[in-house]
Amino acid sequence: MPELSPETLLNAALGLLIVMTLAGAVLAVTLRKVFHNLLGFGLSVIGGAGVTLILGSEFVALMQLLIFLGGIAIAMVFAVMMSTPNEQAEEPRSAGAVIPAILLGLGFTALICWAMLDGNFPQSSPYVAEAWSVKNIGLLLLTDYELPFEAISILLLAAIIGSVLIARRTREPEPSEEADRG
Amino acid sequence: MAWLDSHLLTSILLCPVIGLALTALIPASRTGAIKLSAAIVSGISCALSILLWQRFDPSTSRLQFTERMEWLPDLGITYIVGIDGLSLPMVLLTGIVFFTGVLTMWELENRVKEYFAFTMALVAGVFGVFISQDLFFLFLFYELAVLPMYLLIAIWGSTRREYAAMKLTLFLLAGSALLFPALIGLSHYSGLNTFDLTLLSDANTDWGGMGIIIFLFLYLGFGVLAGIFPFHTWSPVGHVAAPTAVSMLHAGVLMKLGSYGVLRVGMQVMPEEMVRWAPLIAALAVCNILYGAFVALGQTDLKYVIGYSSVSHMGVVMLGLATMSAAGISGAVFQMFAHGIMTALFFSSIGHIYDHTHTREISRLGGLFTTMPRASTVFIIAGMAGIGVPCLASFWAELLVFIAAVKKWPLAGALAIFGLVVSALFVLRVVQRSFFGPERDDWKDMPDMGNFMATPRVILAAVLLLFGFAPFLMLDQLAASVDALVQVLEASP
Amino acid sequence: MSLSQWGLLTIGAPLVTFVLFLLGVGRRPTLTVALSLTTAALACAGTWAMAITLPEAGYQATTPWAATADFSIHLGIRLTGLSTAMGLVVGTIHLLVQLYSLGYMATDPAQARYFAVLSLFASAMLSVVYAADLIQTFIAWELVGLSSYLLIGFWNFKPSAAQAAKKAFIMTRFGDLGLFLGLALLMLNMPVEAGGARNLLIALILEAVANNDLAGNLFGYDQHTVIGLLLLCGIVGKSAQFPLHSWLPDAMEGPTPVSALLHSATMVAAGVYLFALLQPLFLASSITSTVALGIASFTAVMAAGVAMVNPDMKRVLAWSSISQLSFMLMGLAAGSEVAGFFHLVTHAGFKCLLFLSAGIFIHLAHSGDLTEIGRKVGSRSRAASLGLLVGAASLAGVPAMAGFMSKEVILAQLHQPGYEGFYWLALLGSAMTAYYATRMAAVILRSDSAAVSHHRDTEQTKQEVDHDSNHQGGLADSIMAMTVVGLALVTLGLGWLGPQLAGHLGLDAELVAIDWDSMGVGLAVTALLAGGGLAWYDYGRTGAYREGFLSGLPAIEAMLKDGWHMDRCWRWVSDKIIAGLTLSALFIDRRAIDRSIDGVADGARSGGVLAASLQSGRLQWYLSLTLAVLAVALILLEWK
Amino acid sequence: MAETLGSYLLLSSALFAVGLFGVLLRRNLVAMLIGVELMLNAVIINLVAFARFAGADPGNGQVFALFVIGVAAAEAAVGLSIILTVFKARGAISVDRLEELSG
Repeated sequence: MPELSPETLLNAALGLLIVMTLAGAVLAVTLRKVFHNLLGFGLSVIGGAGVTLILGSEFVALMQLLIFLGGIAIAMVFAVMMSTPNEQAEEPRSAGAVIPAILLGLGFTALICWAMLDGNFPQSSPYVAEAWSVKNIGLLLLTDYELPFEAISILLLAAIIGSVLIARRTREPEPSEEADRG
Repeated sequence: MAWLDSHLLTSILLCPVIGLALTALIPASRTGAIKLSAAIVSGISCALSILLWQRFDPSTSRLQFTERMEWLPDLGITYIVGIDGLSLPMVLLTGIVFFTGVLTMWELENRVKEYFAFTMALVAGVFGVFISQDLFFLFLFYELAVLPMYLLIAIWGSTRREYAAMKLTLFLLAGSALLFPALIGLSHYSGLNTFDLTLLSDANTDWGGMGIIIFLFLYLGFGVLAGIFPFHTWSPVGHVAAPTAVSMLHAGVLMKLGSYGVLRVGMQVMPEEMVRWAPLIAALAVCNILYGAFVALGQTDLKYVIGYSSVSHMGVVMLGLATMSAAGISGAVFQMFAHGIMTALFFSSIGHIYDHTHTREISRLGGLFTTMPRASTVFIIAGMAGIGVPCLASFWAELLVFIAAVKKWPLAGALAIFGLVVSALFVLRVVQRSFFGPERDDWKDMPDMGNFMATPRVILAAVLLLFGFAPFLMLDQLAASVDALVQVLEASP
Repeated sequence: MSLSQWGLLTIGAPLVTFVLFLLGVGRRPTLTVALSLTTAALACAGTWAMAITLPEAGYQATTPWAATADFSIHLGIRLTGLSTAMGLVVGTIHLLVQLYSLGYMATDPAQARYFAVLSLFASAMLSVVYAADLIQTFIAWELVGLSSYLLIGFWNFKPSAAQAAKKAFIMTRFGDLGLFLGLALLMLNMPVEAGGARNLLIALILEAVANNDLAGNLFGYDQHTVIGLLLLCGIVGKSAQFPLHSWLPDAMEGPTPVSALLHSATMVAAGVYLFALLQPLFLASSITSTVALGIASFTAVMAAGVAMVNPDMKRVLAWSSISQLSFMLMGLAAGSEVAGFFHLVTHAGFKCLLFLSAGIFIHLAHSGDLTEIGRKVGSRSRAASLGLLVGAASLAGVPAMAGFMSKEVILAQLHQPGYEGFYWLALLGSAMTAYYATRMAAVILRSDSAAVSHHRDTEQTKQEVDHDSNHQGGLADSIMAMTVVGLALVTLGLGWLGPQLAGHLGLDAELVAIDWDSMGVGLAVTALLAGGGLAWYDYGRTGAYREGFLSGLPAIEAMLKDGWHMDRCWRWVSDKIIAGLTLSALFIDRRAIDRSIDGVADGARSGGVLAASLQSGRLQWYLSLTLAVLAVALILLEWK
Repeated sequence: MAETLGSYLLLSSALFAVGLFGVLLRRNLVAMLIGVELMLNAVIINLVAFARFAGADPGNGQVFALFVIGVAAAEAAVGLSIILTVFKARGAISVDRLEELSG
């Protein structure tokens, strides 16, 4: 039995995580029931968070899990639950819809890859633990990035209020609106 | 009275505004009161413009009756009104056409209140353009004058009124779209950051390459309103669709805004560019004259004939301006005035005929001279003015313009004079077919103009005759301003 | 009264009538007529006063009327021998015609309008005559055109009258095009006066011509030639010379007294008068004067030819006027200072006389056809017959009659080396004149009801009923008769006034003296005898066929009756050229300009529709578009 | 699987492609939202990868990743409430029902 160096283990874990992320993503977009999609999404997010963790950013990984899985996915579950079951029925899918989507997705990705791999990036830099600490992030957020930070806060606040307002409008559309649209 | 003396122009401008307010305050059902108030207001503004004419000092080319008020100093916008010899005839013209136009519509019954309200707004705009000495206000009033036309035609019009109103509005707004950048450009590239016309024209700015663009924008923008070839087609269509008094205002006054704009802004502020572009302007003007006359010859609708004759006559105005000589410019301004009165007379006569016969087909009318001698006489007088018969104001105007044109471009002058023959053809053709000939049974019982309805026509005809007999009344008022302008033009390379 | 006051009175008085008519006096016909007659008398008195008191050096009074920095236009009066003599003719004939109209128009409902416009006509013509500034002449010239338009179309309920009026106006307008251009060029080339402005005062023009100030090139030709030819256009139009003559015969649609005035002293005379006025300018260029001579001599023969066959009395007179005007122009263009003008004066007398007689004939016969008149009236109307005889004899050129005396001066002037061709043409014209004058008189006066009326083409006699008022006897008729008799007597004496006229013009009386023994007189008399004799043979003698010798040549006769097809030519111009231009302009307007502009509007609309179709409402579609744009941007960025 | 920048970039590109594919393909609004979230995830991985390998201060990349997470949260909140509203109004959460948004 060959010796399992930490290096190898890490690589293996990374490979696993990558497979998990991509597989989850594929499931999330291809399965026809939204609930299954959500499960796939969850898998993909967990994989992604793992990758982030391996890259060295615990905090971001944590946030990813927390918000995507804890917040967004759960909210989606609620949304799915609140819509009628027949909406979860299989939607029709034709080659006319699939092929352009695949082509566009692959084409665009190819473009991005081309652009990114073309770029001349430094391939490694030393891992400095302090730089990856939460403390450093907190300092940055409150010094260099204070304005974006505040803007994001306001955005979130507005999003919360807005979504509450939008979702609260439960009444049926007025007839006159219907007529206008006709 | 002292206030009036120092604020004569503002008072003239305020007249239609007050009229608008009055009209708005009177209930719509009391049409009599509305008409009366409109008549009084227009009468006052007409009287004030005559007073202005009489107080005007013809010995100087400087602006007179000026009033200033800072408006938006940061943007260089000032409320400046003032007139010189070039705008004086236009103010008088507007006053006269306004007054007679209101009287002509005395028998209107449909939506009286709105009608007079829009008319007042339009006239306020027109007065504003003629007296403003600030480009921004000039443009503002210009827009104010253009927009009510849409409603006036679309609501009270006749043949294809929506189409006509839309076409007119689109054309004029396209013109504005060219004008606005040009005005901003004038203010910006002069380096003065002001819209004050006097400052701009005294500055002798070297416009460099921008001059060409700004001048062309100005020329085309104003030219659309003056009906220059080939941007004239909105005008006859508009005339045909518009109700009588709106046609009078449209052809009589509104089209003059365009040529006045070219004169006031184009020539005065950018003389070098004017010198550069004069051949083009003259060529298009000759096109206007001949082409308009020939198209008029082929029309079957009375109003179309007159509509295209306006196109032809505006060509005379533009030709006069393009000669850049004292005779040409005086003639052009004189022609603006004479043509305004003349077409107003034309349309008021046609209005009466159409109101009673409900047709304007030349071939369907006939023998009207026997049935309606007064209406026909009015038309014939206007027609004679249109073909440049002496003793009517437009004769002098055309005489001066043509002599000046022959001097500058003999061929253009000859072609323009030939246009007079074609004018004679189409006017006399209409007179022969519609007014002469045996009396038709259809029109036997049609009433002629009553004494009251004849009044506005008599006023207009009298003005034509007055200036026809005594051209010096007009030319003396113009002389100083025209000479100053010509000196500026001659000094330009 | 001073001369300028007289001038103002003469020109202004008839104008006052017209203005008062417009201002409402027209509702009271009697008042208008009275006013009109009074002002006519005043104007006539004024012309006499000015002619008599004219100082040796002439007289001029002007006032600036319209002035700009480069040109100034004056109004005023300029009295010379020429203008006062012409004014005399105009004023007198106008008064006579007014008197005559008192009878002729007695029952017309629009009497007031008639007299008012007639006054305007006279005022305008007097203004042409006395004008001090050429622009003033032009103004008055146009007014003459306007008032003849109104008078020819006086009975505008008749389509033919309306048509004829229009034709007269347009054709003379056509000539005025040249006149106007000529005036403009003349104005531009005049020496600059003090103050930097140019003007067109006639005295200054003549001075400039005399000083040779106008010499110079214009478009590669001598200035005199260019300007002269252009001015000649106006004269050709106004004086109804070829090719702008065909309005004059149609102008017979107006009331007969109008024709009398229009043919003798006003309108057509204005052209000849202008030529006389500016004679030095025209003579300064040999091209211009030769062209004028050529046109005039051709017209003289051509118009006389038509007069030989036309069946309508007024039309015969009209064609004869054209021909006679040509004689005047020939005299002037040949360089004589007095000949043409003398003929203008005598012609005014006898042509007016002929028309006034014709008016009586037509009134009585209710027809304008010569044969009809002969059958119905004949020599029963004494006054008219006298007028016709005197007038025709004068026209034909019977020695000692007015027409002979003045025509002889013209012929004598032409009878010079260099003018041979024109001379023989003029002689031919005289013979033809004698023919038609004799024919007219013979057909009317020598008719016996027994005479077989051959198959006369009655369609030619459009002018059947000139006047719808019923014939009424009494006062009206006697006024007309008295006018005619008076004018006949005047005409008889007119021919002997040549020396006085020459004296008044400040010229040697020798110029109008006739050398009775010369070959010229002999030739003229021969022409008279040939033409007159032939006509007498055809129409006059007892047992004549009453059919012109030209009926043996039907092709030529038809062509002459149709006025050399000139009307057809002009109709072709109007139907093909003018209408073609009109149609093409209309086509351009509707198809090219309007359609392209509507096309822009439509384009904007369909552009809107196209842009709207991008907004499909499908989120995926939006996303794809966004991606596509992003992709393009990326490629572009990477490409560098 | 060498731990290099390129492999991470390829991962994030693939993830992005899948998400994009989902958004383009699905008609169900919730599924489309899932696709968007996947794409955002791809971006986060990308940012952190760059922070790890190419940044002078890895804090910057993380901060941006955090911002993306914040925006994603906001987007999800608003998106979901819109979906709910659409469902209430139309009785379905398929984008086919929204075609009247067309111009």
